[in-house]
Amino acid sequence: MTKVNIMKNMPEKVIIPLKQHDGSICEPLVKKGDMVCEGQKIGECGSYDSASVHSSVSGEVVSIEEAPHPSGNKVNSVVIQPSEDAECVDFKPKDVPVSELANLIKDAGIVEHYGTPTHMVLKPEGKNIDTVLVNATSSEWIGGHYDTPSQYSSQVLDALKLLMKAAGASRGAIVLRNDDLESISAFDGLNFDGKNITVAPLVGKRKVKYYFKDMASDIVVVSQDHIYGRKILDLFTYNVTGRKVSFGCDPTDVGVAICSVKSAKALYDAVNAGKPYIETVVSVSGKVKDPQKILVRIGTPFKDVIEACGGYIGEAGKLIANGAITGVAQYTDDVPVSKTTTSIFVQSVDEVVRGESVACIHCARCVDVCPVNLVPSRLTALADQGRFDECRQMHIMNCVECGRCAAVCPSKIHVLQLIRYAKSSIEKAYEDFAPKQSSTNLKLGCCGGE
Amino acid sequence: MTLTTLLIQAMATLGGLGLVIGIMLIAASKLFKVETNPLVEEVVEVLPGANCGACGFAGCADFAERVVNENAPLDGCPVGGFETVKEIGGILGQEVSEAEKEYPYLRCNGGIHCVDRFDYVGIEDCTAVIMLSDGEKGCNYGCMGRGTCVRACPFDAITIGEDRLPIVNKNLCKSCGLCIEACPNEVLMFAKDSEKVHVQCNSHDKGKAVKAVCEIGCIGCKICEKNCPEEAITVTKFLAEIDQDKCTACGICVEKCPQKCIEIK
Amino acid sequence: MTESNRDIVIIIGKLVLISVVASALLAITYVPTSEQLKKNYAEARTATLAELMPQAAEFEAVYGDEIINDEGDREILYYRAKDSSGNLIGYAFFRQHPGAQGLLEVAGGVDVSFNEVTGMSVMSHTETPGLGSKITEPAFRDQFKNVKVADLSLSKSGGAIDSITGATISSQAVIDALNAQVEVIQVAEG
Amino acid sequence: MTFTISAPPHKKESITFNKLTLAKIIALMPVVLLSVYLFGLPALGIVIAGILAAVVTEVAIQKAFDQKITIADGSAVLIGLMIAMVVPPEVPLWIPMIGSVFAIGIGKHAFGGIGSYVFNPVLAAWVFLSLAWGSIMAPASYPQTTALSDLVLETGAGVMAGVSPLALLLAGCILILLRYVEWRIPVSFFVTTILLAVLLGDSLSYVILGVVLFGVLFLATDTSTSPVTKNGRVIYGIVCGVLVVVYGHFANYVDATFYGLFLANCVSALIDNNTLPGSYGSETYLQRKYKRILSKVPFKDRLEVLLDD
Amino acid sequence: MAADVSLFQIFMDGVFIKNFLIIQFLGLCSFVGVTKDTKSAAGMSGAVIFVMALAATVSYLIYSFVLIPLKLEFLSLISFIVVIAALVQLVEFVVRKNIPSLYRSLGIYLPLITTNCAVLGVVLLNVLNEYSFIQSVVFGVAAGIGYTIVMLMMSGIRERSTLVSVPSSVRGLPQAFFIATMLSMAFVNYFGVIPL
Amino acid sequence: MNALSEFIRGITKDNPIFGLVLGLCPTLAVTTSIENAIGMSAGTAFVLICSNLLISALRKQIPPSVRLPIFILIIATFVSIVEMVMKAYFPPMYAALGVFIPLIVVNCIIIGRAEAYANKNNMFYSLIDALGSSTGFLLVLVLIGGIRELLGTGQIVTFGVQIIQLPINPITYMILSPGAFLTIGVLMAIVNYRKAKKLARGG
Ligand SMILES: Cc1cc2nc3c(=O)[nH]c(=O)nc-3n(C[C@H](O)[C@H](O)[C@H](O)COP(=O)(O)O)c2cc1C
Ligand SMILES: Cc1cc2nc3c(=O)[nH]c(=O)nc-3n(C[C@H](O)[C@H](O)[C@H](O)COP(=O)(O)O)c2cc1C
Ligand SMILES: Cc1cc2nc3c(=O)[nH]c(=O)nc-3n(C[C@H](O)[C@H](O)[C@H](O)COP(=O)(O)O)c2cc1C
Ligand SMILES: Cc1cc2nc3c(=O)[nH]c(=O)nc-3n(C[C@@H](O)[C@H](O)[C@H](O)CO)c2cc1C
Ligand code: SF4
Ligand code: SF4
Ligand code: SF4
Ligand code: SF4
Ligand code: FES
Repeated sequence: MTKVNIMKNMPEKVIIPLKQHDGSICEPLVKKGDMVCEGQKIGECGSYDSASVHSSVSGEVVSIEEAPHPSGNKVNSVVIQPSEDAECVDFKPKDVPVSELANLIKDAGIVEHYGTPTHMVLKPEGKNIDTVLVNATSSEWIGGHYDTPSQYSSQVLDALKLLMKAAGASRGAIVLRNDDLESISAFDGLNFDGKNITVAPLVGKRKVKYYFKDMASDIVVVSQDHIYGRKILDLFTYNVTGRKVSFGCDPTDVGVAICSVKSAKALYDAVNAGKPYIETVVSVSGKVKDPQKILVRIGTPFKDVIEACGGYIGEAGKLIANGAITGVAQYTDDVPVSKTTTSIFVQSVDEVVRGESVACIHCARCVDVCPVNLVPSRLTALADQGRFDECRQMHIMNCVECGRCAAVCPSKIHVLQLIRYAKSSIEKAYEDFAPKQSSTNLKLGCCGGE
Repeated sequence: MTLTTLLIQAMATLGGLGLVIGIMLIAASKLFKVETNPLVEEVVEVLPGANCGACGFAGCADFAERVVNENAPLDGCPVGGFETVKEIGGILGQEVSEAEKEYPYLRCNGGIHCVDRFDYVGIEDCTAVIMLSDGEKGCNYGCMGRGTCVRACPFDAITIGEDRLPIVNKNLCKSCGLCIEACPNEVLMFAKDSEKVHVQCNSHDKGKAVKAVCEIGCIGCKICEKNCPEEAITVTKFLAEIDQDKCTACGICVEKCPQKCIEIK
Repeated sequence: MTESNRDIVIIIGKLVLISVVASALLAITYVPTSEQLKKNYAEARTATLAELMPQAAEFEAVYGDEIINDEGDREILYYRAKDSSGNLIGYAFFRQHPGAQGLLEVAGGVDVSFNEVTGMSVMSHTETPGLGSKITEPAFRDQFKNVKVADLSLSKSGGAIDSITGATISSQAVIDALNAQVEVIQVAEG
Repeated sequence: MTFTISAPPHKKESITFNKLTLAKIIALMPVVLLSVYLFGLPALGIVIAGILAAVVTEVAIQKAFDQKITIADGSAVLIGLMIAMVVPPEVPLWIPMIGSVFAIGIGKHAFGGIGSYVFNPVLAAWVFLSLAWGSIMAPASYPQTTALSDLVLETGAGVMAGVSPLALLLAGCILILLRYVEWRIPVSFFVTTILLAVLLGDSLSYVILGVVLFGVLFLATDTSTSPVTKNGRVIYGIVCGVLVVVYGHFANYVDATFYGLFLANCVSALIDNNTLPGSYGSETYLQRKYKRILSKVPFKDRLEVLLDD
Repeated sequence: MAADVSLFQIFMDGVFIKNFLIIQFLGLCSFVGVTKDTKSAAGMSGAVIFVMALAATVSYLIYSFVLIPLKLEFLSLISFIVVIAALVQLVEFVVRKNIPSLYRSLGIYLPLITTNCAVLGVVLLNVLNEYSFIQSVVFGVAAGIGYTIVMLMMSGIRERSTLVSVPSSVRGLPQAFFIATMLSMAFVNYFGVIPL
Repeated sequence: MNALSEFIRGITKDNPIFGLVLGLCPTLAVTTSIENAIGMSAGTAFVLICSNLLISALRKQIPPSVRLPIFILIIATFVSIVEMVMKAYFPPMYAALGVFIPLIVVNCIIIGRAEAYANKNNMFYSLIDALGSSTGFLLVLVLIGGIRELLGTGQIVTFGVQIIQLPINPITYMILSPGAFLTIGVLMAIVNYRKAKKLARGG
């Protein structure tokens, strides 16, 4: 297990975006010149689809302005200059009743790595959650904050219980990756709640429901192949539970809440240490002198993080938040680490992919690699011509944005970019009347095509 | 066989055939009657048939139906031009008068004069660039020059020029406005040929911010506003706007503008 | 369509009227033209026969048993060609045969000993213009002048006739027609 | 420091179209060399004439229509080379040249160039030449692969593409393993042809003629003219196989390859349009049937998991 | 002579060897007009098969039982075309009433089957070849199937072609003709090889 | 409306083949040689002129609901008459054209012009329209026929006179059906290209 370093140097200033989640932007609770403490709430929004924002350092608010955000767009942010003289509060464990857990989560500003505030996932308005899944299949989040695998496994299980409590769900599962033997061995044989845990593989039609029954337990640990992509929630839900999510819906519509290890840990800390979500583990890789996993304060600019990792090697050509396959390229290294930042990847100028795209040669390599049976080449052509309705009928909304199609294309077509273009246009067009009824019979991402 | 018998037989045969067919067709037309408005079909006839949707309806036939049955405006089809409007008017018995033709006008002269914040690799499309980050150009209001409008135009009327700004070929443009709709930054607008003077900038940023990213952007200095003898110019939110009804195309503002961002055609 | 019954009658009446007028016109045209056609047909046949066997002075029709029209005429199987002194110098015939696109009608002549074909002529055909239609052209037809019956096959199969490029089917059809009819006559004449 | 911005993914495989064509050209080289050995210098002349005409046509057309000149991608060279390989080596030089002009001008650019054409330009050119000058295009001999040595060097081959089945097979297999060439089409093609040939009583040696291998590995797998869906490619291979065997059974397998694959090109788009995959996770027809049968099985408690929820 | 032509041969002739669209050039207007998408092409083809079979039947009856006995063969052209016109108009009425979507997509082309050379072609060829009743009907259906096959191929290719870049001056009709060139090349020699 | 411009329109803008895209079947089927092209155009022109005149004359009498059958009746009558008369009295000409005459019935140009023009205009203009369309049809047919004959046979022989001979190996392909499609495809692409150029220049 890779060791997580803690970033020691205090950054010159931290930039805390007032919106680090999908939903409404927070109103600043401070103004220029105010002194703030570490952990102090500095932004809040009354509406349910929002998560509070806290200061990650003690210091002085130097400005509240539109600043770069790792999502690519500029967002209203609080810029704080750390200073020694600000007094600090100690965090105290909180004893909260179950009914208050969701509010605690919102208040602690816990957000899933994919952007949705965690309380929205656990307690969606008007929906019931019966199963909570902790997704530990993505390498970046495993082991963050924990010193040993055993500590990690029991804490995650505790966190899962908390999540289930918060959601009012009866069942929960931790989903590991088949090739992450370290974690598997950490869970295997673990005694939890008087039961021995066995890590069970998800194969074929043997979904998690089978293991709940087979092991006569409400909490199971399962493992599956690594799937990746930005929009894997629906696919993940289907692969793990067999439930299909229809167009315009999300897993909560079929009673499934998906949390990351990271938010599970944050909830654990919020309850057991009273600590809001102010620091996160970021794995820094690529062309930096000392690639590592590093615990940083939210709001730390990328350049300070990279500095802490020894700085760039040579001239950097591309700075990517969240990984080389699905991440967002940044145009400046002044962007801050936000709650949804999991990694920073640096490419040198020569490594930047700039293949000029030529016409699609219908080689079908993209078709062969697509994990959700799409025909990316055709979707691309349709998207390029603005024929979004036909894209929709070809299940474009199923795309998990894994980028494999674009990676293998010999014509260097910007396949994924075009697909996302079409998806965003379709979403815009359907915003107003998305069919929000939930059903387990609907096909995964079935978008009215049939 | 004599000519007479042949004649009679032939006439009887074909006449009988005609009779049978006539009766059959009339019967069928009664049996399978479908109500159609002949006016609609006439209007469809005169429409250009491009089915481009510029009228805002689902194709030419739909537009025709709306014009006839739901009083949609006669000049709803921008593609057909005045000829079509006149013909529709003729069919529906309405008087029409010709409006002056409008063409898309680009309110930005940035192009290569405006700095790029980064180096973009991806599909040639302004909306796509904006999806990735707020846009490639230093100015968030200006033209991206990635040609979303070019792709939107069904008549191939727009090309991107040397200076990375779109050029509209007025011979090909049918004033359908699809490009204007498509532009993510709303820098295109309709302008009549008779409107001679235009501000070539769309930036509402403060003067300093404009100067930092663009050599020729409007900085909102109000010199033009003060100098215009017709009081046709107002500067709102750091951007000059010309009231075309008042403008006499005297050209004074063009001369006075320190940034040279007012154009006279 | 909101015609009253009266309108319907008028419409049908007009339809019938036009049909009747049209058929009358056609019938009136048909009678003289069909006469002329028969004449042309006979003339064309005579001319072709004469061309195939220039030495012959008279062609004696050999009738089959089948009755082909109301007047009780019987079908003509072939002609015996006789010179001015009445000697039998050969046989001439017309033969229909399927070509590449439709029926061909081929005329041919053969000498008394069934040794040589005297010539060939295509009376009618519906072959592809530019391809099969070349069977009417002299370049193809002239190959059949005085060709041995034994050599009556395509050069591909060792015969004396070069087929038309791209129209082997038509070329073969002409040859087949001649061969078949020569055989028929041979059998009939013993 | 100016950063680059692009949509994900930020890492891509290094494969390019140019590499694909280059690999195919290299893969064909052994066969070209063997045929020069077999047919002598005229074969070399044909190759040069074909390639030259293809490249010149490509440049001329792209100049005339203000397009980017793309001879560097090797597609014109590959087309010219393949045309040289499918005409008999004893034809006059203008035959491959006109073939190349037709292939590039009509077969490729009239349909929109790389990726847009629906009919393989090489096949189109071969059919054109055969229809235009049938007698010139008839090969001097049709191969009769009988001995094992014929697989290495087929002396009876009438065209260059047929001189060495083994060299073609090796080249094709390497390309398939490198994933430069699609595997579904050749596999389903060979399964089909072998089954059909056995059924019709044709000698199996015809199925592995050099020309047939060339056709299947290099022409049928032309990406632009074959379906992109997975099922579509399997079906396409079967269609190719059936069409080649039918013609080959009645005539010969050399012409059959070209005519059959060309005819298969005509239905490729139709196959493609009708085999678009359904939504991920939706049941196929067979799965539904399977489920219904299972639900009738009495001892289904252990099988139940397969039924999902 | 027609009696010795096997039904299989007539069928193959109609479907492939003498394919109406791309070998005989009959019915081209709908070929280039209604093949932009597979649905319309299939609908049009269905209508054509139906009309062809019907026309072959009716025209045979009229020809053998009215025109020949009365020696009015010279009226064959005019009576055939009138009968076809009436049939098509009937089909049009029915389709317009019952399948409006199909009617809309076939647009002007449905009435145009009337003068679709292909339908008249079937009838005239039946007479020319002296086909018997059963042969006539088989030929009519075969011609319709041949028409359908080519229409489907064409529409599949044209549908796919909308996804790729085609030079603007080739887009539309010229492209349709280029595709037709290739289809025709593929058909012209292939099926002749099958012995009938 | 001016007679000359109506006439020219039939050759250029409303050219039956390139403008209206009507009557493709005979265009492709008979253009294996210039001779056939001329013959077909002549037959078509005769029927087109006669039917346009007659339909224009009768246009007020023709009930709209049975318009089509009546047009067809009229056209078929003319075609049959032409066929019979020619067969009987001009056998050599019939020999050259015979095959194509019945095809005229279904030539979309005739019914198309009847419907689009003669049914709405007076006899004089209908005549001019028929003349214009016929001329346009003739020119295109001769062009296509010329190209196909020259390339396909290596020479052009019209009414027994050899006009030109090329020192090439005849391209049989051009005589076959694909050659017809190819020729018209290339010609149409050229026409489109020129149209687009003209439009962009503001013509
Ligand atoms: C697929 C195909 C099969 C052929 N089969 C034969 C054949 O079996 N016998 C033959 O003599 N020629 C055959 N040929 C050659 C053609 O018939 C060739 O066009 C002909 O020999 C030249 O035409 P011509 O003799 O009419 O000038 C074949 C050609 C092709 C394309
Ligand atoms: C449109 C078309 C028309 C044809 N017309 C004829 C024809 O009139 N006569 C004929 O013999 N073959 C005709 N054929 C058949 C081909 O020419 C056939 O391939 C040829 O006869 C084969 O012989 P070859 O290649 O050996 O010369 C036609 C084929 C097509 C496609
Ligand atoms: C007959 C056969 C041949 C195969 N050949 C190859 C091959 O050449 N290259 C390869 O990568 N995989 C080959 N495979 C394996 C397939 O790649 C494998 O089944 C496929 O990747 C499964 O995933 P897919 O169906 O999603 O593509 C072959 C499989 C079969 C049955
Ligand atoms: C009544 C009638 C009217 C026609 N009018 C047109 C027309 O306006 N435009 C057109 O493109 N084709 C027209 N045609 C041509 C049409 O016949 C079609 O292209 C062919 O009949 C198909 O074989 C018309 C045909 C008929 C029967
Ligand atoms: S379309 Fe591309 S990005 Fe989307 S799931 Fe398929 S391979 Fe991944
Ligand atoms: S990988 Fe690229 S070239 Fe190949 S089919 Fe997909 S989009 Fe087209
Ligand atoms: S005008 Fe608008 S759409 Fe056109 S290039 Fe500029 S920003 Fe893009
Ligand atoms: S330039 Fe704009 S307004 Fe003009 S035709 Fe094109 S899209 Fe329409
Ligand atoms: S002329 Fe139009 S279909 Fe034949």
